[in-house]
This record gives sequence, C-alpha cells and structure tokens, in this order.
Amino acid sequence: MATYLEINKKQVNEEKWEEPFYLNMGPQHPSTHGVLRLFLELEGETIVNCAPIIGYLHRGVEKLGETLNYNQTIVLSDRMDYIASAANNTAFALAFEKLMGLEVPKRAKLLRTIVCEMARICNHLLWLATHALDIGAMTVFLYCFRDREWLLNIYEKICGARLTHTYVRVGGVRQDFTQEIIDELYKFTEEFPPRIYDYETLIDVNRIWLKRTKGVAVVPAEDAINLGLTGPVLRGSGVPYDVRKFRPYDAYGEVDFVVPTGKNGDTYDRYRVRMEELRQANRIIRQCLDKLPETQGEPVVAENAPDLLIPEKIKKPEPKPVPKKGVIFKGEEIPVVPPGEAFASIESPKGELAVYVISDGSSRPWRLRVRTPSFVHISAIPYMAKNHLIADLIAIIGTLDIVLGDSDR
Amino acid sequence: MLEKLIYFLIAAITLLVIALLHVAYLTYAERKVIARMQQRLGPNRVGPRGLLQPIADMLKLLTKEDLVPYGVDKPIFYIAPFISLVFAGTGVALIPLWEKFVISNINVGLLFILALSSLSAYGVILSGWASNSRYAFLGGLRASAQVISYEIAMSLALLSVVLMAGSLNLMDIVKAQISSPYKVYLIPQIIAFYVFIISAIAECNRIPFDLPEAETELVAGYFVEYSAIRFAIFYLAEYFGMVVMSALAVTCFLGGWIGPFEVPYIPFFWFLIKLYFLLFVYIWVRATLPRYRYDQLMGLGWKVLIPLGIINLFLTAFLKLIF
Amino acid sequence: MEELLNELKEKFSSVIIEIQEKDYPTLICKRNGFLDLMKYLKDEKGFKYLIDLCGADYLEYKYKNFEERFEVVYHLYNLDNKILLRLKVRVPEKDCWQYSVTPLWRTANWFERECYDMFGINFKGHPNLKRILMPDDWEGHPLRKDYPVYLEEEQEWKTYKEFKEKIKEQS
Amino acid sequence: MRILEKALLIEILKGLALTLRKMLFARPVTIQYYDKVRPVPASGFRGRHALVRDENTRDTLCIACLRCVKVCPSRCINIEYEADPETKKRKIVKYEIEALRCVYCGYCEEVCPVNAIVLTEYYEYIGFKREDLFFDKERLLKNWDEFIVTQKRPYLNPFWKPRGIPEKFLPAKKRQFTGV
Repeated sequence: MATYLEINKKQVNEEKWEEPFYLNMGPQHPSTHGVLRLFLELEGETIVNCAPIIGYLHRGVEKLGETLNYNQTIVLSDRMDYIASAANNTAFALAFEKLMGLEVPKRAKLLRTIVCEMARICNHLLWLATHALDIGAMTVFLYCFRDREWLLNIYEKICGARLTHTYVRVGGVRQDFTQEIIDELYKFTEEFPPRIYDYETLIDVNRIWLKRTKGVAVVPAEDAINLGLTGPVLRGSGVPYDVRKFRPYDAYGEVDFVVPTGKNGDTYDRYRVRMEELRQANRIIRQCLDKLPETQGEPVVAENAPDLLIPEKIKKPEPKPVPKKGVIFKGEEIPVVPPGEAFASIESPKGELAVYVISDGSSRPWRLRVRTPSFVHISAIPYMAKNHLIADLIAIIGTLDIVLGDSDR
Repeated sequence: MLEKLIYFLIAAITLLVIALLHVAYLTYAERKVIARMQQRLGPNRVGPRGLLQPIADMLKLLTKEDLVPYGVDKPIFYIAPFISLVFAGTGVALIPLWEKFVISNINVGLLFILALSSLSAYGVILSGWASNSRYAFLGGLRASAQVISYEIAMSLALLSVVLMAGSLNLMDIVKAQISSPYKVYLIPQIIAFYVFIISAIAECNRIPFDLPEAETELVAGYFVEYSAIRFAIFYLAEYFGMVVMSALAVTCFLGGWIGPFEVPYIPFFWFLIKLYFLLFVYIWVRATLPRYRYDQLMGLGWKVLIPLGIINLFLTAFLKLIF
Repeated sequence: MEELLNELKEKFSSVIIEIQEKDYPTLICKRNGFLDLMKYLKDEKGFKYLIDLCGADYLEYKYKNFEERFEVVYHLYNLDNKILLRLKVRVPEKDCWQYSVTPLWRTANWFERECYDMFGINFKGHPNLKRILMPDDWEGHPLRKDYPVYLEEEQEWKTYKEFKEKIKEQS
Repeated sequence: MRILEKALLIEILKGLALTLRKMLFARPVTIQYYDKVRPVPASGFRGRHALVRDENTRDTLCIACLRCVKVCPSRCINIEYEADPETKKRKIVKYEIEALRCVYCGYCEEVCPVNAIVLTEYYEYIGFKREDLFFDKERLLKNWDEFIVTQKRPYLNPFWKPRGIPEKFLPAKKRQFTGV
C-alpha cells in the first residue's frame, strides 16, 4: 500500500518501532465528492504525505470520441462534468466549430451564454451546498438545493433534461427558447440575488466558518499558476485570469461583467470569489436576456452547420451525373470535415476547460483531447494538504470544487 | 419495606418509560424541526405526519443483521455501547422532576451526575479502540481529548452554582433557588450558564462540536463499524445524554419545577417546558452552525471556557464572602 | 507576436523545425534542446502557464507528412500578453521518449503520467512515472490507434478475469 | 464594539434567527411525491421511448431508413427490416430499444424523417429485470398508447420540429407537420 507514496521510510527496528499511521480515504467516503481516493500518511491528525488516486470513474471519453461523429461526441461531454454539462457542451462545440470554420448566429451565441451562466450558478450552488455540508453547516445545503432546483426546472423546459442537457450542437443550439422560459428566467434573475443573502447570513461572518476557512490551504499566486490551477481557485489567489475576458467566446465579448479576485489565496477568499461570481453570472444572464428580443426569429443554427447525422462520406458532385439504374454514382471523395486541428477553451464553472481536436477529414475526430479543470485541481491536493489536519483536507477538497467524472473522463 | 420497594420499582419503571419515550420522540422532533428549518417536510410516511417513525426506526434496527467485523476486540466491542447507554441514562434517576418526585435523592447528586457523564465517554473511547478501524480509532482519540477538556469547564460552571446553593444535593439546589431573591440562578450565574451550555453541547458530541463522529471527516467516527441494535444503542445514548444535560441545566440554572404560576394536575409542567426549550436549542444550533476543527475546539475549551469558569467561580466566592 | 516567433526562430534555429500558422502559432520542435526552449519561454518570455500537455497518435493518418508516429503537444499561455503558443514534439515509435517538463511546471506531472498511461511515451526526468487513469497492471496503452475499442474476451484485464473466476467458484 | 459583538455571539444569533424565521414562516419546498403530488414534466421532457402508432394502419410509421440507428451515440437501437422486392419499400420486422443503454439525448427523434420515434414525457418506469427495460416493437407501441391517452391531441413533441431550426434542415415531411 505504501508504494503509492514516495515516503522516506522511517527507520523501523525492534526497540523504536515507529510506523506511520496510514489512512485510506475513499473511494467510498461521504466527502470525497464521488470516487476520489486519498492515501494519507498521518502524524496524529496532521497530514505528512498525501497521494490522490484517481481513475475509478474512467470511461474513456477520449477513446470513445474517436468512434463517434462530432455531434455524438457532444453527448459524451455531458457525462464529464455532470453538474454543469452545458459548459462542457459549449467547449466541445466551440472546438468543432473552429475546426469546421462555422460562424454561429448571434441568437445561438446569446442562448449559449445564458445556459453557460445558468450552469455556473448551478455549479456554484452545488459547490456551496457540499462545501458547507462538509464543514458541517447542513442548512445551507438545503437552501442551495432549493434554488438549484428552480434552475433545473428551467433547464427541463429548455431542453427536456435536467442534468445531461445535450443542448448545444455543432453550429448553434438545438432549439430556441420559448417566451415562457424567458419570463421564468427574468423572474429568477429578479429573485436570486436576495437569496444569496440567506446563505451569507448563515456562514459569511460566522466565527466557526471563518476559523475553518481563513488561512487554510493558502496558495500564493506564483504557485497557483505553476500548479495549473484555474478558475475561482486561481482568482482566489489574486490572478485575474478568466478565459471569458482573455479569449472571449460566444457573447461574452458583448456583456459587461467583473472578474472578482481574492487577496490571500485561502479557502475563504475562494469562497468569496465564488459568491461574487454568482452575482456576476446573474448579471450576465440578465444582460443576455435583454439582448434576446433584437434577434427574435433568427435561426439558432449556422447556415452550413452539419446535420446531426454527419454523413460518413461526401462525394464531389460530378458535372454531369447520370442517374441510371445499375450504374454506381462515381466521384472523388472529399473530406467531410476539413482536416487540421483546433484548440478551444472556455471558462467552465470549475476552471479552464480546453478541448483540442485533430481531424483527418472523416466525420469523426482523429484525436480528441479534453483538459479538464478537476484533473489539474486534484493533482494540487498534495501540495495544498501538506501539514494540514484531516478536517482541513475536507475543506480543501470542497474548495477545489472537483467532480470525479470531470477528472477521470 | 416491601411497599417501599414496590413503590420504588413502579416509579423507576415509569420514569424509564417516560425517558425512553422522550428520547424516541426527540429523534422524531429533531428530524421534523430541522426539516422545517430547511424548508423540507421531514418524516411523513409512517403514521399520521410520520408520528410512528421512531417506532419504525427501532423495529428496523432491531431486525437488522448485527455485523461484527473481522479483527475486532470482541468483548469490548460488544460491551462498549452498553457502557455508553447505562452511564448516560442513569443520570435521569437523580433529577428532581418535582418536589415530591425524585427517585434517588442523594447528597452528592451533582457529583454523581458529573462522574456518570465522564464515564459514559469510556463507551466511546473503547468502541473506537475495539473496532479495529482507523476512522473509529481517530474518533475515539478525539472523544477522549474532548471529554477531558470540557468536563473541567462544565464542573467549574456547576461549582459556582454549588457555591451559591451551598449543597451538592440537586433537590436542595432547586429549593435554594426558589428561596433566593432571583428565583432562578440564571440571572446571577449567566456566565456559568453560558459555559455550561457550550460544554454540555460538546459533552453530548453535537454540532458544532461533534468531532468524534464528524460524518464528513471520519465517516461516523467511533461507531463506524457498528450496525443494527448496537448502533441504535449508541444513538440512544447520545439522545439520553442530551436529555440528562438539559435536565441538569433546568435543575441548576432555570429553577427546576417552579414557574410563574401553578398549573393544576400537571406537576411537571414547568419542568418539561424548560426541558423542551433547551432540547430545542440543541436542535436549533445543529441546524444552523458549522463544525469546529479539532484543534480549535481544544483551544476554545482551554483558552476561553475554563478561564471564564474560573473567573466566575472566584467572583461568586468573592461576592458570597461579602454579602 | 511576429517578433516573438522570429526571435525564437533565430535563437533556437537548431530546435525549431518549422513554424506553422494555424488557429494558434504552432512550433514543431526537435527533442534535443527542447527543454532549453521551454525554460527560455517560461523564464524569459513569461509563458508561465501550461494549459495542456497531451499526446497524439498519427498511425496511418491520411494527411501525414512526417515519419514519426507520436506527437506530444504543449499549449503554453502568456498571462500578461495573452499569447497562446502551441509546441509539438514528434516522437518515433522505436525510440519512444520525451523530456519531462515537470521540473518547470508542476502541473505537467499528472499530464505526463496520463500521456504515458495512454500512449506509452516515456518522460525522462519525471519523478513518478506510473499509470494514472488505468489500473497499475493494465496491459497496452488505450489511446494508441492499434488498441481496439472493444476488447475480445481473451484480452480482458487479467485481474478482472481472475476475479470473475473466483466468484464463479464461490457461487 | 467588536469585542462586545463577539462576546454576545451576534453573528451566530443572526444565523439562528434566520433558521427560526424559516421554521415559523417559510413553507416547505419539497413535495410529498407519489401519493400527494405528482410533478408533471415540462413539454419535451426526454423520458420513456415510444413508437408512434398510425391511426389508420394501427401500426408504426417507421420506414426503416436506419437514420436513428446511425445517429444513436450509445447504439441502443436495433432494427431489422425486409424490403419488398418489387416496390423496394422497406418494412420493419424488428424494432428494439435497450432503454438501459440509452442516454436520452433525443437525437433519434430529431433525425427521424417521419416522426415515428419519440421520447415521451412519461418518466415513472422501472423494471425488476433487465428484460423489463428492453423494449421491442409491441412494447414501444404500447408505450405510445399509454402515453397518448394522458395528452391532448394533436400532440407535437418539440424535438420533432425544434424551435428556431431553419426549415432547410428538416426533411420535407417534417416541415408541414402539425402533430399526431
């Protein structure tokens, strides 16, 4: 067992028998958020060494993606980060659109932005719920779920599913909003900000919460970049890196929002950043909704977007086709999708989600690479957990906001 | 002699039944109250409004398979839950519910209750040790540290009460309160009450001090390996502990059975009202607050509560000397 | 942007084979001297953030114009100037290794482990090169193109097969 | 002032007040599912599969074009058909969906040129055996009958004719489609 850790073996002899205390945390543990397994070496309750072991939820999305066509691959992306699947859909679609050179209609861009920000709210609410529950505040959990439920109901109206949306398709989105959905979203954006105060009353200034989060798992900015941390975790350390601002996609270039940053890079700052992002996401949804009437009635899919069922082969039309029985229609095969490569990344609620796709001209990706934030964040746990207590480790797992479906793919 | 014995038996059984019912419905009340605070419905399937839920739970736990994991220290593993329950539950016998109703009116009542509640921690520690599980072991360690530090603060708080009443007998303490100008010791001893309530919550391993079981850190702490009836007994012990601690607080600080006016035919009325309120506070706190960290809990105990208790004790002694 | 590329081309003419203009500027590099280039980019040019490191298998790729089978692809980002740079290193099948950049970026640690797990590319200088997503006793490297998507029964994971037999015996 | 606030546990009391307020005045948001409340899913919810039954022929509309088989990402649809030697018209012999494999993406209903397959809004289905969730043609048609009695006719699933998708993306038969 100990081989998982690179431990400096302590001297073990008969007189002075000193064996480190190993604790195997997970894969079944209430607060490892799924099937994360942490192998800990303890001294009392202090963590001396920590080795995360992942792969219990490995489904081979990258390999499967090579066997499915571009639109079908988006279905796989739902299952990666199942808390915010709309964001995953968008990342995949953006990479494929870049590869195919599609221009997404404006309305589709707005709709995508709205569902992405809804996903951000959903994700942050779930994060707050579980993070607070891990630290022991059980009521926040239910309040967050109360509000998340509302959003899931709206999702159900938008695309017919609550978690695995498959709402985005290559070249646009699958269907338009109805007026009912827009009204409901307006109502939500009205009522949501006051509800944030509910959570803040319970934990924001609570002395126990402050004690549990301030000064825990401090990551200086330089180290955070080196560790590859992204999203709210990086911004908590004071680096204002946000893909929405740095490489704008969809309609993010046109909306006005602030990227909140922290100062100390501890758990409390990351909590503050996420709470602020909730408000900003609410603002973005509001702005996008205001812009929707301008594009009323426009199509939501690009003109030259591929069909859902991308044909496996396309033949160059001959100048004079002779449709005669028994004669096979001959022609030179042309690539269905332009061969080449494309890289697109988005600011998913958890961090930077990057998709790198290589095409060989067929209807399927030749290589599909997904860089997921949770994967990188889990790799930072040993750094962050060193010399902390077990109780802090729980807070660290919570503050990193990991989903194992996202990291194992 | 025989008559006395029969009377004694009847009283004891009545008390036990009442206490058990209270404990059973305390679990129900906790679930329901927390549910309403979280805007949920709470248990609502068994019986009208889920009123039979505790009984269903009990039956379920009784009929479940009693698992004994491989490699446990069997005698200790078997006996640990009973240690917890017996020592937590015996305290009920000493509480004067009414002027004329107390099962054992002994002269060192307060001391006896303190001793019992310290001993009940042995159940926790032993189960943590005997389970042969690392989570349970850590839970047991935490429990022992916690009990040692909070026992002192609690004793100090109660000592000031003893100083004011001039007796260790719980009956006498209540009577002293009634005859004092304040009627209840809550007013002069507010600091002691504050210390006592916090250490009582810690003593019962409740949120925000539920470190030995901390379900999100140590899964379930010391009883992680227990199942079925033994698990139920641990549960029972925890709630018994809550009832005893609240009853003690009512006796020592809130004036026992006295109330603003007499309620006919129900002699325990005021006692029970105060008890229920304190139990509600337990539940209320659980629904609201996050959990302390182990070292912070120790810090709170040693750096805040014990000094406060000592200061209060000296202050009380000083004032008593003057007046 | 142009300046940077020209400067790199001059300074590391022996390392950089080719510069391609795709969606992001792409440098095709040789293995030898690659670490120097990375170190220069990180320390001097401010490419402090390694977005991604991944492998790619080009076995029987239709539009291939090079010999080597594998490619290791790096995406670097400059947070100050907002420049994204893609670097590629080609790795032949016979001599399947590449220099590890873990000493430069700690985030590369797990990326390289994953790349090793999926493609079997060895990273020289990696502190703990082991499988990460697949079990330790797994045979083969799943993302290689000659690795089948659906495994035959005989090729099943050994541990799982033994486990199945054990259950069969017990029941 | 801050010391006093700390000593009096002001912020903790505020939190306690919030929970008390919720207990006394807020209404529960959870529902007593099944016996008291049965939520109605939104129109277009992707639930149990069904094959649309044609009113006239009492049979399925499917023309065995195999588009759904090809588009299904989890490959859970299995069709067997026989072609009429003279008219070249295809007729399905077998239409099977393995609901346990299905990922409920709804691609099949979107690509179907004749709107023969649908993911109904029916969500309360369970099975005690694997076979219970292996839908063959008869079962799929039965699912439709069970579902359509709860709905207003004509029924139009949003994914048969997605809102905002330009007409040229739709097959000819779908453009004028107004519901079954």
